[in-house]
Amino acid sequence: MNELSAPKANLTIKDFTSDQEVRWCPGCGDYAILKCMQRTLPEMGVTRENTVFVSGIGCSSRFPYYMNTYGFHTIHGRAPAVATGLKLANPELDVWVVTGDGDGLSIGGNHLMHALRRDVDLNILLFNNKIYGLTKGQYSPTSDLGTRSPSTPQGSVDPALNPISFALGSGAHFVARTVDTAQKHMPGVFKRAHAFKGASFVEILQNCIVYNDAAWKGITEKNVVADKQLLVEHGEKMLFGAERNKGIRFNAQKFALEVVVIGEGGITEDDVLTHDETNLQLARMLGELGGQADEPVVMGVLYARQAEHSYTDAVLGQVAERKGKTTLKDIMYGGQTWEVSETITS
Amino acid sequence: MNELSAPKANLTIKDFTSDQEVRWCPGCGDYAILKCMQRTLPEMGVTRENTVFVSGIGCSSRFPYYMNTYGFHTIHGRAPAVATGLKLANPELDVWVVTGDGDGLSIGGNHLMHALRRDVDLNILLFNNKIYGLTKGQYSPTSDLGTRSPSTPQGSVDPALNPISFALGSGAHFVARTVDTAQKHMPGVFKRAHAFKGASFVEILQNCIVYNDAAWKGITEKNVVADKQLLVEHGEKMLFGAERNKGIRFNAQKFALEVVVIGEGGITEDDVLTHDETNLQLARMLGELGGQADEPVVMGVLYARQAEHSYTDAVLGQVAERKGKTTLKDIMYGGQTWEVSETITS
Amino acid sequence: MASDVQVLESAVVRFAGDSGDGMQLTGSQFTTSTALSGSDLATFPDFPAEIRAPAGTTFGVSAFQINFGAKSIKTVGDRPDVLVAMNPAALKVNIKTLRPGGLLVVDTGAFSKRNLQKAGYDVDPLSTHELEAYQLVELDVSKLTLEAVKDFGLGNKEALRCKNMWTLGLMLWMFSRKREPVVAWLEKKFAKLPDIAGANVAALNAGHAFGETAELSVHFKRYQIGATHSEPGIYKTVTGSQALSWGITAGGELSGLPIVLGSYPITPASPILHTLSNMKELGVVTFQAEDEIAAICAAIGAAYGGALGVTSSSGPGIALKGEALGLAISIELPLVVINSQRGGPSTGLPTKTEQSDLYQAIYGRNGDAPLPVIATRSPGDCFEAAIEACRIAVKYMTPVMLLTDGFIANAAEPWKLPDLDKIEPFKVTFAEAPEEGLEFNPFKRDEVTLARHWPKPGVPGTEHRIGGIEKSFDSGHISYDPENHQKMTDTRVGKIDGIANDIPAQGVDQGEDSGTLAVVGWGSTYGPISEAVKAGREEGLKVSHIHIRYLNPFPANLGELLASFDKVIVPEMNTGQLKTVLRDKFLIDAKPLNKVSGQPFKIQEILDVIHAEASS
Amino acid sequence: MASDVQVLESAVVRFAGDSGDGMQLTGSQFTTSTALSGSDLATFPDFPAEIRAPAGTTFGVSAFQINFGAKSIKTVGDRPDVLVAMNPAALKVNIKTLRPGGLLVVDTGAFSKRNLQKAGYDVDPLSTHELEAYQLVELDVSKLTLEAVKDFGLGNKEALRCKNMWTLGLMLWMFSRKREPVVAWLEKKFAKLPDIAGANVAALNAGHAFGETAELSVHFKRYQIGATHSEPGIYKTVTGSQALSWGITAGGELSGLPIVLGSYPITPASPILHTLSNMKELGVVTFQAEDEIAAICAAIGAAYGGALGVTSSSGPGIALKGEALGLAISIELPLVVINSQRGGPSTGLPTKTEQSDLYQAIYGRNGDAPLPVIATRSPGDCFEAAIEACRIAVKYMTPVMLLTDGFIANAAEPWKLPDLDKIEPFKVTFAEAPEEGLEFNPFKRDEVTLARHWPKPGVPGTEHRIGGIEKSFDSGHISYDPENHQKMTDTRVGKIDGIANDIPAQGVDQGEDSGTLAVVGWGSTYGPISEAVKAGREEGLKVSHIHIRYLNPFPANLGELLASFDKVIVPEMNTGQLKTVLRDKFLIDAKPLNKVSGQPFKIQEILDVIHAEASS
Ligand SMILES: Cc1ncc(C[n+]2csc(CCOP(=O)(O)OP(=O)(O)O)c2C)c(N)n1
Ligand SMILES: Cc1ncc(C[n+]2csc(CCOP(=O)(O)OP(=O)(O)O)c2C)c(N)n1
Ligand code: SF4
Ligand code: SF4
Ligand SMILES: [Mg+2]
Ligand SMILES: [Mg+2]
Repeated sequence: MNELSAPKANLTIKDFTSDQEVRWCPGCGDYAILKCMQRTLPEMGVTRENTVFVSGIGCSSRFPYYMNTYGFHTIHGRAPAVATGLKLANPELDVWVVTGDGDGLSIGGNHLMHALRRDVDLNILLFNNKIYGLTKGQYSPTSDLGTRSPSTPQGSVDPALNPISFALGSGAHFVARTVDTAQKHMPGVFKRAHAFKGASFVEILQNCIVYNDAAWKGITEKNVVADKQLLVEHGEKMLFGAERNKGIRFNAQKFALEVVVIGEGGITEDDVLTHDETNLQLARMLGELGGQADEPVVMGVLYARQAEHSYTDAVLGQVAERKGKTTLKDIMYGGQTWEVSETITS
Repeated sequence: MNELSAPKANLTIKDFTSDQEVRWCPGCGDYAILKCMQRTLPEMGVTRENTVFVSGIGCSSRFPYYMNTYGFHTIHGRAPAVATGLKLANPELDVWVVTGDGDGLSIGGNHLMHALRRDVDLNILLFNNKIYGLTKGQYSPTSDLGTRSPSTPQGSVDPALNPISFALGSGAHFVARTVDTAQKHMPGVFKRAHAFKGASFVEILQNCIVYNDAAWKGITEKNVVADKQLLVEHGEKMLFGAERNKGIRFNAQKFALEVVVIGEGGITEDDVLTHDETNLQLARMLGELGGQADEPVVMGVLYARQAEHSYTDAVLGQVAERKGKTTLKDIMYGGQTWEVSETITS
Repeated sequence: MASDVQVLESAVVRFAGDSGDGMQLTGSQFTTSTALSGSDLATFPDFPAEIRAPAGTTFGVSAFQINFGAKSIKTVGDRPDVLVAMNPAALKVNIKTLRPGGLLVVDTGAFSKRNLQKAGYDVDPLSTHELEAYQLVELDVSKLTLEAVKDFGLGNKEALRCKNMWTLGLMLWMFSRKREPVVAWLEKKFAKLPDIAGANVAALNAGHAFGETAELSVHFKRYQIGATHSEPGIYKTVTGSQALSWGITAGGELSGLPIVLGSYPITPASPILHTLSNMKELGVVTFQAEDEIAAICAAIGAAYGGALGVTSSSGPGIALKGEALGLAISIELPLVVINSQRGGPSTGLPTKTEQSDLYQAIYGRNGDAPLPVIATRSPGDCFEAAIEACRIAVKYMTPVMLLTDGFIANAAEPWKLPDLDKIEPFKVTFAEAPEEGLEFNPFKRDEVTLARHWPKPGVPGTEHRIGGIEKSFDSGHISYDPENHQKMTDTRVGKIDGIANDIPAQGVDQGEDSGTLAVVGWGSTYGPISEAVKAGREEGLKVSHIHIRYLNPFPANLGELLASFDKVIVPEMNTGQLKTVLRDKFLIDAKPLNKVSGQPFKIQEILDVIHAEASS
Repeated sequence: MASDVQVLESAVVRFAGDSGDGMQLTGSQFTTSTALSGSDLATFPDFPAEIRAPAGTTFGVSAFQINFGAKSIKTVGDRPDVLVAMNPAALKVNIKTLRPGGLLVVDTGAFSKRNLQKAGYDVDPLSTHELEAYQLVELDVSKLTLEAVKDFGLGNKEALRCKNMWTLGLMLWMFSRKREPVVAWLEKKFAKLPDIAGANVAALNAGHAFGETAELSVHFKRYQIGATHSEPGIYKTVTGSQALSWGITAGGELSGLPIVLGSYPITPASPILHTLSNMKELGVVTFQAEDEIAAICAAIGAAYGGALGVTSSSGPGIALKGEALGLAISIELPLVVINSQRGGPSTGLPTKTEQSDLYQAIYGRNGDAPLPVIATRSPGDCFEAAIEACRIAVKYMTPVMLLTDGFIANAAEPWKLPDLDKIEPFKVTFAEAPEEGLEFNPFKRDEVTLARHWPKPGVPGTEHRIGGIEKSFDSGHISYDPENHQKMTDTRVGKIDGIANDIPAQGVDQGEDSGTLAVVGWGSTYGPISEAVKAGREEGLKVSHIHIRYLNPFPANLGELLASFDKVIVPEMNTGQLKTVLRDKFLIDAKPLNKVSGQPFKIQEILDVIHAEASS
């Protein structure tokens, strides 16, 4: 596996930048994610030739064109399936899947679900701008209730899907979240996703400046970041706020997480939960925080449970176990055969 | 809506039984579910003409043929989408969707997800026999890891999906579970699903006697039922076991549910959780019980959160709000037009 | 110096600029003003594929072409007479199309070194001989605009946004069009931003005044293009997507059925979803599904429930609908499937036009699965074609494929609004319960049309179960019987074939109904073929134009009609798909003329072949 | 009384019983024994659609037909000479097929009142005149079996399960076949259940002994059917699914590529998935995907990664793959797409055979999206056809559609095993890094084949980005350029058309290569057409048989060949699909002969038309 090979110290951001002119709208959040990826890959010590970006269709799915690695811009929603086949053909490759909220959760929801369930060793990045960018602004499955768009002029009426809840409900083994504005946070998440053997799912909150500007404003504007984003680390107390005096506690009465302020109502740091990224139930609750005014949106690795074998390992392990034990000739010429030695007549 | 109309006291099981010969294998669990449905519908006071069964493809999906109501045996995996359209055309109908673990969770996972997310007013029954019956026994997304089948002769290597977790991760508003052998329990679940306005999802554990016999043996055999099935009721303590001395408790240390025995280690009934079907976090944990040897599989309504409007109500509400406010003629003849009164030459 | 006004029969103007320059708005406002003055016209918006490509690059160029005249206009014109280029990239991409000797207006203010570089110019083309073939007019539109709007206190960026109105003003002056409709539109659009409105109007007026007063080269003439001979009536400029959506809504009213559209966004079909989503006043229900499969399945479900199910998409999305379409054919439910075609295969060229989905429409399903196929030929024609699709769908209980394309969808033409009250309704009645004691057969058929009746859930007595497995001809129950399958297959084929008798006989659009050469087309090639045949006939060539709307089944007389020509050529924006069907059905030596470049045919391209074939 | 042995040239036997009666096993064991004795043969397993329909009902009837002879056997025979009916339902469903005068063996033990009722008999047909036309032999097989196995201590139900072996024993006796292979097979199968093995062998022997000793009607003769003229070699009975799976595996070895199959279960394609899932010894990777779209996409992903991607399905599943197939065509990656056809449209008749997916194969995608189409004609032929599909896929960097059908998939025939070492390999080499400083172009093409080269991730220097958007001919980058799209479209078409020069010239299967009448077929109609033409020629009629394996492109000489016949008829199990392609391509008046009943053609049906056409 690549993460084990010695880092190619000589590769830089330039090596991972293709010669194609980037064609997103000026100001699109995709630029920041792209740059971050181009910058972080050299730090992971990977090679260009062993890295493949597979995507569906959408603005986000144009990503592979800009990476100077192998890249495959497939069809709408099917990238996880294509990537699964690619891994079965060559498990040595580092395969990244880039998808959008429309590509990955609308038309492609089923493939995403099954790639996660199977735990195929892929790094899946879902750019969530809560809108269909490429087709000019229709609402998506993650759009807020009431979103006015060309196809919902009176406002959308279907509840938004939470990508994290969906991923965990699908059996994902690795789930993380970051945001396009978090240039410092994102690299760490990419590295964790890459290092994880199995399907790593990363939701990246991303701003579509043209069709859904400000979708994430409420948590990304400078003055609210500290109060609106909770960066979790395994084994650490879940504290946030400009003064790091707010924390997450489990309220057994309500059977739900809640925000507490240290020092208020007798709350001490001991009441605050420590993040355990191996706990599925906790991960789900964390993934859903942010709905109430006082709740932060949780960033970082929410859940990571390394399985013994990833799907591709297991499939290819079964093949390896048997491979070469017989020949096609033996199969074909085995069993009940008979020989005609000369032409006979009855 | 039908549940509000006066019960048609004169309808009986016979009225809901079609004249088609039932063509499942003798001993198939589908028979029990069918009978239960035919028996329970009259108790709901519904009419034959306002009831529609929509299904995909699979043994389970043959269900509609045997119901003397409207029935539509569509194509593999697409029943939720067809049913959604049907409800948009006529929201007055009682629409039941019958699907299987292959139909609903393999090829049809995306449609199921979105029907649940949208909260379309459908009653969705997923017959989970953990196998593809109709196509002769290949493993399915709910098959246990290691399942040997014609397509996995060395045993399957992908983890099984939990339909309840998937449904809740998809944003389902109503989730319940029952089993083909529970003739007494099933009617109540059907009634609750029917009464719920929105998408009600019911997993029915079902035995495929031919290709996966005994898939549920561990929880359905007479002598284990009491210990292996926990029937939950909203507002009631979650107790089970032949002596009803076992219960479910939340272990805050492990951040997980666990089984306790009343009287052992100082446990009293007070330690046992009371079921709250409106709590999403609890529902998820309950849905996943059964993995450990001492854990029961939870039956009943795990989760029910009635939304203000179901999806179809909301969509059709928007239409109703505007309907008739203009005519096609006004639209077409409005805006910038000009008149040519006689033929003119330049 | 005031220019003299020259009368022209028609002119082609192309506006080109950066995506951010508002060229589509300029074009459509020019169109409105032109339409209101009574000229006939055709337009071609030529978008870039990217939402907003980086400013100044060639792939960010957006163009809008309009052909207008005092005569019947059927194409957007082979080559523009006037090209307005708002920056170097727009010049680079579009200059090839300008007719030699044509007028080229450039905004020198945008010809900065940076912009030249971005467009891939090493040297400024304005400083070389490379534009010699054209009448070049260099204007610093940027500067002129800034001056014109300086009183409104806008920032530089906002002020420059008015450049397009300045250009529009100049063009309105040049072609003697009225400014009033544009002013009215601006005032409405920016009602809440009076400064912006004022600045735009000021820029518009300044451009116009510039034409009136400025000292321009002698080439810079003023033109007058008169109104066309039109039938009396109320006219409106419509795009194909609009007219098609209205046609579907009319189909709902004429059949007495609610419309339920299931759709998933895709270029260039999305505008139909958008338009219909805004027609709730007429009871239209739209459903943005999770994908194209769900979209058609929801439409099928709606049809099962007694509504008129409609689904719209483009090639790749239609490919996904193939399996479900087979279901609709098998269970015989009405459905209108709209394919707004684009360049293929696969993702292909989403914003370019093509008519390469005819094979898919006629043949693209498993099993013997025939369905009617109808094609629109121009924006206005979409209305009638859509109504026909609805009529045939409900009368024959069948899905109907309605083909249009990206060109028709986005293009606009002046259209005489139909008298809605004069369109024959085709009210639907649903199946009735059988007499007491008799079994209800959902597959009872009309003896003439062979259509089955349409049971509707909610009605007591017509309860039934159907699905995609073969059904007994006699009862509708599942049947694996060999003879029954043969009979049902034959019936399904016979039902569709029979529609040939229920559609207008094939006419000849221009020319005699027999002779040397027939040029046969379908869909949006109508315009260029029509003009090419007209030109050929004016030259005295014996050539006729036959345009086929009904592609499956063909009108009953088509075979005979085609057989009476010595030669048949079939221009298509594909590799020869209608040609295949014609040759199969009629065994005539139909010759393909194919163009697969994502661009409409030029009249000349067809005329060249007419020359070759009609004279050889 | 010992029967006299009569020598026959061929015979058709049909075993019919309840699904639970083990008729498929009986049939396949009879087949093995017959094959081992050197007769040629063809079989037709005729399953019910239900997994296990309620015992005794007509829709639960399972049958197995075998035609075997001392001559070349190409069909399963129009009408059985012998029918074994294990219960009333089996009698009811199958009696129509028995040739008048044929031998009818019934198990009277199963003719209980209940069973008669379930089969829909009001009166016992054995007690009426309705079976007069046949030689009826009534045996209480149930009772005889119980007696035969009574020493093994089985329960009644288990004991009765041996009925089929009793019947098989009788039939083996009747046709002078050996019991040894069956005994060997039983002993292996029930190695761990010696009682069951013993009982089955005892039943088999008892049935055989009954033939030898019993007092039967004079009609009850013993027959001898000799071995056929066969080329020397090692023979084996194979089903189409087996041979096809081996062919794919061979394709992998010949190309030097690992096989990655992406598939989703569907009747009748599933056996290919099952067989290949059991070939991990040869490095075959199989992936049961979540649906057909994921299946083909995974195969495409594998091809992108440098493996030989394969996907298998049946009509409805192939419909779902259409969009992704367009991607494979657009990015020009090799792929083998197997369609095991079944009755359509929609779900149709999953267990019945049809060849109605040819339109879908050739035309069923959006855009101009050509691909090669190859069809198998018989079980054994699948091997070679699959290898050809692999060869063309990798050589031309294209998806190839390989058509087979439910009949071929399940039928068995004796097949001369090929010498694997003699098959020409077609080793693949991947693209190499360009020279230092040059840009890598993933779309660099071979000048002759027009195939692009195949870059493989993992190789330094061939990194590249591609997708379904149109690509520049020169660089492989995204290109919206009109001329480039035309060029790429022409190249894609030209590449596929060029394959015509790389496949064998079309031969004539029987008869002259010009003349009055050619009967042209493809796929599994091979057998009945062959026999019908043979019969016609034996009658002296001037008729030739042309069988087309390569359906797109056609062999280069096909047009000329067909043109040299006065008449061409095309028997197809669809409504005339090959006919369309032939008429389009060659403008010949190919006449369809269609059968769409889910059943193979009978020889007589084709012969009738030959009579009519060859003599008129
Ligand atoms: C089969 C198919 N259906 C529809 C489309 C049109 N389409 C392209 S991208 C897209 C949605 C993109 O949304 P998302 O994945 O959120 O990407 P974004 O542009 O927002 O990054 C749609 C509907 C398509 N290309 N193919
Ligand atoms: C498009 C398509 N793909 C595949 C099939 C074949 N198929 C029919 S049912 C089925 C799986 C059924 O499994 P499940 O939904 O679990 O139903 P069960 O038979 O177990 O009740 C499959 C793969 C089909 N009919 N259509
Ligand atoms: S449309 Fe939105 S998501 Fe797409 S490139 Fe523009 S800003 Fe980015
Ligand atoms: S195969 Fe299984 S699920 Fe299907 S009818 Fe038989 S027992 Fe039931
Ligand atoms: Mg998006
Ligand atoms: Mg199942």
